Amino acid sequence: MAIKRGVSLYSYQQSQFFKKLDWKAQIREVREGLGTDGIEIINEQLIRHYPFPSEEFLYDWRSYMARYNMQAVTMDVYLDVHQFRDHVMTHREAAEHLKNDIRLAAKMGFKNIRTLVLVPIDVIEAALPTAEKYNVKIGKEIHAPWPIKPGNFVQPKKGMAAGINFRAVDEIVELRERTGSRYVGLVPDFGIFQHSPSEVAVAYVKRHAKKPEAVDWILENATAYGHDELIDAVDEKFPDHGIPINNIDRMALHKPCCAPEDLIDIIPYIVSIHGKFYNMTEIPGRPGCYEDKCIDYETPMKYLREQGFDGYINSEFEGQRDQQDMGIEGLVDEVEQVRRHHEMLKRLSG
Amino acid sequence: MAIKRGVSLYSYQQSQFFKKLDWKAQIREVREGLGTDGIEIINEQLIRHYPFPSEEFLYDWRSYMARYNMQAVTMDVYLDVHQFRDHVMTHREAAEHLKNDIRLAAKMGFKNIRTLVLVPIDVIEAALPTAEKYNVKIGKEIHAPWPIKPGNFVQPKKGMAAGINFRAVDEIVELRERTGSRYVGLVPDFGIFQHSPSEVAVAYVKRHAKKPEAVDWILENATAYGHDELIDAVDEKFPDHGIPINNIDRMALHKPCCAPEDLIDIIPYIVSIHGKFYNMTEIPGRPGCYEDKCIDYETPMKYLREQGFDGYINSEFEGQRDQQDMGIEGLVDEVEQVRRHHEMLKRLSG
Amino acid sequence: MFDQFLIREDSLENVSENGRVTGFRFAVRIADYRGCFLSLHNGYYLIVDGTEYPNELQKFQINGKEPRTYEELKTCCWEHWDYDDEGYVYVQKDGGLEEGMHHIGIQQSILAQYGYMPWDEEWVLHPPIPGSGQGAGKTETVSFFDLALSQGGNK
Amino acid sequence: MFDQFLIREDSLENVSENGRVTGFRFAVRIADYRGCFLSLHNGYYLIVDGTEYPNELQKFQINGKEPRTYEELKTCCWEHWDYDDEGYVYVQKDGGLEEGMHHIGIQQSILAQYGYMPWDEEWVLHPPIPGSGQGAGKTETVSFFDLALSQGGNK
Ligand SMILES: [Mn+2]
Ligand SMILES: [Mn+2]
Repeated sequence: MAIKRGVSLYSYQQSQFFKKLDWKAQIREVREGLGTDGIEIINEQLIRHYPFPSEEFLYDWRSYMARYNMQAVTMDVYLDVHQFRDHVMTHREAAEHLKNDIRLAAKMGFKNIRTLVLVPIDVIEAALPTAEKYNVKIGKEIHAPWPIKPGNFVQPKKGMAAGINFRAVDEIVELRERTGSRYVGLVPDFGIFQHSPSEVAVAYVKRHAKKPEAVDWILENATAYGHDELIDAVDEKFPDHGIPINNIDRMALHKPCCAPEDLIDIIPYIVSIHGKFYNMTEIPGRPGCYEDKCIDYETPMKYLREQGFDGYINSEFEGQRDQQDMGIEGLVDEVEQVRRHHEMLKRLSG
Repeated sequence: MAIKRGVSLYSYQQSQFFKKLDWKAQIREVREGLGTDGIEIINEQLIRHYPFPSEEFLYDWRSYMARYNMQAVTMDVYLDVHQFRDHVMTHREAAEHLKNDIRLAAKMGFKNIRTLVLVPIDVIEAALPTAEKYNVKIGKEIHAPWPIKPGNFVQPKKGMAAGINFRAVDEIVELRERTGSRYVGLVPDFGIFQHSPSEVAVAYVKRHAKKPEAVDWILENATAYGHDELIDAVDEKFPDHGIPINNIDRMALHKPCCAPEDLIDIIPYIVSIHGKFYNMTEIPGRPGCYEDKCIDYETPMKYLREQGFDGYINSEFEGQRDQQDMGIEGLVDEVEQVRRHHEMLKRLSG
Repeated sequence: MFDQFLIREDSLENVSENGRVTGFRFAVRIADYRGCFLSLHNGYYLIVDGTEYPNELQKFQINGKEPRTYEELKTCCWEHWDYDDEGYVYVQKDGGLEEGMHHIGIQQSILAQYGYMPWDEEWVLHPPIPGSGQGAGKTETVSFFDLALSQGGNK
Repeated sequence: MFDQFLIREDSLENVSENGRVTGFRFAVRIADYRGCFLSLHNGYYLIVDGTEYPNELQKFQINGKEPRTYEELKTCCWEHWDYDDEGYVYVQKDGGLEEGMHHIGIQQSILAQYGYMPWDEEWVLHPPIPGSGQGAGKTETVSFFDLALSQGGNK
């Protein structure tokens, strides 16, 4: 038993957009290009006429997955609370949405679904009997900047980070212990071990900054400020800088939100893992070996190996988005990036 | 508890083709003309828009079956390995196909599906959990010339018979014993007790033979040759005879592929039985009593009675095909043929 | 099976596009007892008044869609030709057929099977040519019909 | 994301009703990686040759249906704009656009979220106005295109 490799087809979003690879070609690439079998999908992105696919689509999916002997590992599901527009979706409605996704996942042969970290715990609890009935586990994503162990984190009040519930992981563990159910768990995303902004993100934000020196200032001074204070400082030092909050957040990143050893305690709860990455480059002096310079994979992978984790790590390439402003010629090759990522995963799994 | 009677609607294929009887009229005939309740169907033949019937069709089916208090005994399913055309269907794809048929059978209230004898055992094993989940048994057909007990059968190399796996029955029994599952079994077809060509087949092949004397020669001399040798001998004696291999095979038949007593050991595994026949004629000196002169029903039925078999024998009339070359007036009356068959079944069941 | 009933006898007629007669068509049933996935329909051996019309000159219409080539049908792996339904064979022939009777020989090719057979891989690479003896489904021979052109006769 | 590829560059054309040119249209993709429920599509900030065209002058066409207003789309809670699909933005402008090049700035508004956020109730009462900075989904900025009118130019 060893760590298994898979791919979230999220990684090929750009190839899908430009109609270079449809989902069948993506699955073939995982089997033939990467020599592995794990498949994760974004429900809406792949399922034609989501949330009401035809029987033909579902049969075609199962049959094609069978043809290449693939494993439907995890289906990523969402929570758009404004779907009804005339009111904010209630938690009970959100639970119905989740249940519908669970049934859909079961029809497609998925073992797990991934819910977003912002999904309230009572919504997950309400859907848990459905998960049991359909034999589909619910894994809540641990996505940066959510910590595994909150410690003395301070709740930000600005940007996406304002929505953070730092007790998300504890709540899942408590729900699991209280109900005794093995159908609720966690999906850690390697983004929690990102320690600095990716070079592709820095380049993107600079290309679009009215005052690129503001970006340099953030990169140099972020360590000295708290989250909300930094935003105020940038506004003060570079009035009219025009950098969106979420890009300030990305540039300010200077330490991972989780320590690698935090993984150890939650390994029993892991449903599957997101192998988030932005840019795989060759390791200097080691031809054919690749790394993402802004994310620590080595240490967390060591713990996973040592603890005998034998689930899937599914590549989640996200670097394409920061390179789409440079024209068709500037687009990154997703297939190559994922192949490099799997070189690393294979090397660090052994 | 006694032997039960039913009809495979395969028997009414010609009436359906000419739009004399739709499936509802066929079911009425089984209830009102034959006074019984067992229904077997060919999935593709009956299910509108197979394999994706509408909810309306499925409801209509269940409702109509309920109206006449019928039993959905067995659904016959197929394996077209060229469905995808760009490759031969893999065994895993074949298993997905079988699973889909199982779910469809369950939706229509069928207790069993019949798979073809050429379906590999690993395909059946892969679908077995689905069979258990949906409470539908998988019965593999024992179709001539497959033997129940292979003994010293010689593998033919020509024609359909070249595809024969003589261990088909043993494999099913082994799978059942190994898994302990009651959801896999057998569907013997009375064609295994056919001892000579049907008179309607002989007449058909003669009508179409360039050299009818070649047919007579086969009928007289088949006992003296093995399968492949006979084909060579016909080619040599009657060059350019133009009789297709499968018709040579039909004319060469001179002993049943199974002995009636071979049934005894497999009775516990029988899911349902095909009452194959070609031509029911009145028994000389017994007005109102019918027989098929080329198939032994008496002895196998005696064993089934003695052993307390209480499942369904479903009529499977196949003689229409050899009488469709004589124009509309020459078509045989399927309804009458099946009624005669049920006279015999009733008489031999008591 | 059903060989004599494969073509509906009053269905033979010429076909026009943009006011020009471009061929003919006739209605057919499937010569099998169960229908088939459309991908398995491999065309017809077709000889009319002594002239053969290969699959390249044919199209097949079914399920209320436009006539499709057999190359197109190959990809219709999930669409079914239901046993009850009539299809139309369209044949390209500039000017169509002449008024009056026509002698038509036909054999349907359906790559239906009951499981794996020794020739499976060969059929993927080289599907049988209709009329060659292989892949004829349940129509063992070429069937002949004498049919009157019901409309659009080329005078 | 996909900002530079949001509008298909050869798609800008005038639109006629009953023989009168009533506006123009262009083809768009969703600037997100997953598509969205149609009810979440909240319009476009749109500026063409210096003139802003607010949502009231726009309609959106998708899924083979007639162009719909954003008020109509609001109620399409169960219909999905699939990620793979192209939609058309229709813009009312008597006489349409003139022949030649046009400078178009656009920002798509999709009220997609990943869960509950502090502004949820506010968005029900007062949905963000496209271009105002909020509710822009994954298009962070206004993207600019120089496009030639491909047909129907107003001379
Ligand atoms: Mn992730
Ligand atoms: Mn049978």
